[in-house]
Amino acid sequence: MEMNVTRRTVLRGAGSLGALSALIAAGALKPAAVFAAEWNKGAFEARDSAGVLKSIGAESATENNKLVLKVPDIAENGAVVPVEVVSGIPNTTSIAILVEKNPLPLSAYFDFSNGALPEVAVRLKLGQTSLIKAVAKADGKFFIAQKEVKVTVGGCGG
Amino acid sequence: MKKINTPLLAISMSIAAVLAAGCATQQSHSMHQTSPEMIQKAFAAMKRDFHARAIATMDRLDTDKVQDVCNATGDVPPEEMAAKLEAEQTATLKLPADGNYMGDWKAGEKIAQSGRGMTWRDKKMEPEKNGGNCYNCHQISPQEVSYGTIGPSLLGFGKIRGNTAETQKYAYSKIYNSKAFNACSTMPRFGHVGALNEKQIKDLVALLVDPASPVNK
Amino acid sequence: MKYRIAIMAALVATWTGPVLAQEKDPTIAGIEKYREMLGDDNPAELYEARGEILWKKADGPNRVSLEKCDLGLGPGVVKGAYAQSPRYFADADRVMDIETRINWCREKIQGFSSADVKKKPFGSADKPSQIEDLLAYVVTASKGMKIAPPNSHPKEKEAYELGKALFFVRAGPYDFSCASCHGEDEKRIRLQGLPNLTTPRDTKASHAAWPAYRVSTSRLHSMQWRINDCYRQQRFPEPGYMTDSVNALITYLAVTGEGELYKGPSLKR
Amino acid sequence: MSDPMKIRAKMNGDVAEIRVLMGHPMETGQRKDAAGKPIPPHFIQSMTVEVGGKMIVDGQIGTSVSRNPVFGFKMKGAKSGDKVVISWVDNKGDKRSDSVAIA
Repeated sequence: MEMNVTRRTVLRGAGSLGALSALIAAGALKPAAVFAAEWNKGAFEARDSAGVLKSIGAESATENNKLVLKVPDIAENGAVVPVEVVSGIPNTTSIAILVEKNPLPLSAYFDFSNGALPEVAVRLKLGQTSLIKAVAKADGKFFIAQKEVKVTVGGCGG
Repeated sequence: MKKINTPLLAISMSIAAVLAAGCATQQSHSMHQTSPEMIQKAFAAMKRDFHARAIATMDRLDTDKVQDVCNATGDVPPEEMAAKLEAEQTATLKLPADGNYMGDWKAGEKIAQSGRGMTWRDKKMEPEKNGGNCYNCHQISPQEVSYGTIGPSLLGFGKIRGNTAETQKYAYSKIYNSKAFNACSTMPRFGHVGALNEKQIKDLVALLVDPASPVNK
Repeated sequence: MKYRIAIMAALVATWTGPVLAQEKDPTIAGIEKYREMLGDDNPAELYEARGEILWKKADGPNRVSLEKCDLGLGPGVVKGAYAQSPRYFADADRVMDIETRINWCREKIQGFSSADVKKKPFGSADKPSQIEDLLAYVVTASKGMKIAPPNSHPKEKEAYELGKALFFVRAGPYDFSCASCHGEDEKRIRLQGLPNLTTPRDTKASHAAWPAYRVSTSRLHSMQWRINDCYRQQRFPEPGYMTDSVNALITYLAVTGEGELYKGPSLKR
Repeated sequence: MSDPMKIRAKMNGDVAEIRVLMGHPMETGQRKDAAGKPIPPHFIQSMTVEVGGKMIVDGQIGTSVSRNPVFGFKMKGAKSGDKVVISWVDNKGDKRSDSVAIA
């Protein structure tokens, strides 16, 4: 929690930033170091889905049809694949999105609070045809949904 | 070229129109004919405004007879003229000396997938590195859903025609020089211009004709 | 001919299936869903924002902004100028597309050299070019306005005719013309639909969508680039940037596509 | 210098819809340049959305998010005129904050 407050302050880039800037300038804190503690390095650097799920505590996630993952079945280009996740599971507080076949599968992890609906739209890179997995956390339990997106060859290829 | 037999042209155009109406795969370009004067102006403009880059040299704007006739007739040459052109192009066919037309369909699939080669981004003429651009225009293997529709579907090519020496020779010849069969075909003359070599064309023939190829499954 | 008819008959036979199936082709339906989900959020807006700053910035050897640039509707008028391009400019005595005209202003007003503006007009994802930023700003100011190139001055008509001729002439090792890919309805390369640019229907939709941000290259592409890259794929020598040939083709497309409301810059594959 | 974000925020009934477009290369670290040298990773790691002074979304981001990222969120309890502040920080410590009022 302590770390979280610090990070939010820095993110806002105003107000009480002064003290922290001084620390950074003095070399006591490198910006990356400040956020690395908060950014879940273990989860984002895990090389497979199982590793990611373990890092976020979701290895026993169960399927639930109230967790809706909306993806195109086929993408014209893997560089931008629109993905939407909507959780209808009561008390959902977090959503994570994974691209199984990417070298680093965890794409994003969101915590929702203060009236935010547990849903998000993002655009992801897919190196190849892959399963997309959405994980939701509600009341301390984890739920999972997955769908495949087929990445096609596009353009003349010259 | 400037003196086109009008009645003949009209007839061939109406034939083409009938075919176009009945068949989505006919190369039925919109009936368009550029005047000799405008063709001349277009080439003069390109020769003034374009420049050589890497292997894409200015002599690529020097047209051959096929291009001249197709340009002058809006891709619908009078039948006699088309037949003459096709005969001339047939005479340029270089078929494999060993009489064998079939290569490896798996290698053929890779060539069919690739659209590489012959552009100003390519430093050298290296047919062995070139692709056939096939999927850009044709449906081929059922597994590849990303295929173009400028050319006809080739799904089941060998199955429909049979794996005969004649089918193999036809496929080889068509890839080598499409204009031997249809004077103003949209398809490039891959062998004729040296974009693909003998081995590559054989591999493509195998992709189309070999009973083991997914095309014929 | 007999032979061709025979082949044609065979093709009709083999095509009955796929043609019927095409109406509900799951691949095409999937691609449509992909495009729909992609939505409207377009990184071209980032170009536009940079372009606006650049347009108003005192720049070049002369340290002046482009705010007095005449894009065809009078000095300083940006709104709607793109929708009424290409057009003939008496001061340059030639037909210019909007990109050519912006660069003309950069030369004549800001004092950049001709070599400067032609140096690297097509940027990369990491390094967008200044002209692409400026272009995004200028074209966005025509959003929702009717595409109406004047096509009345003799040189405008001449450019249209030349562009049309250029569109159809076949040359190069692959015997291609622009019409080889853009001459028929409902065709595609791979899964990308090919507008038939010989008819108003498709040309309207197509022309009203350029320039476009492509997600596959992560950058904004101009019409100058579009023509350039088509010729690369046609295996032709390279058309010179902003030359009369390229501007003639753009004129042909704009006139063929006139009457549509401008919707660009769009988001493409 | 990073591009300003494009933020759209509007009320749809009692739900505020917020969409943001960020200018960022989102370099994965997996690619190589023309000379074959690996291109170092450069990507947004954290982002937050605040509405009316309260954090509603606290996000952590990885390299699989596309170049020039786009995110869409929704919330209840906001009203037209509320200030939306979106901020990001990347792995090199570069950061940016932009704001808009809900339409």
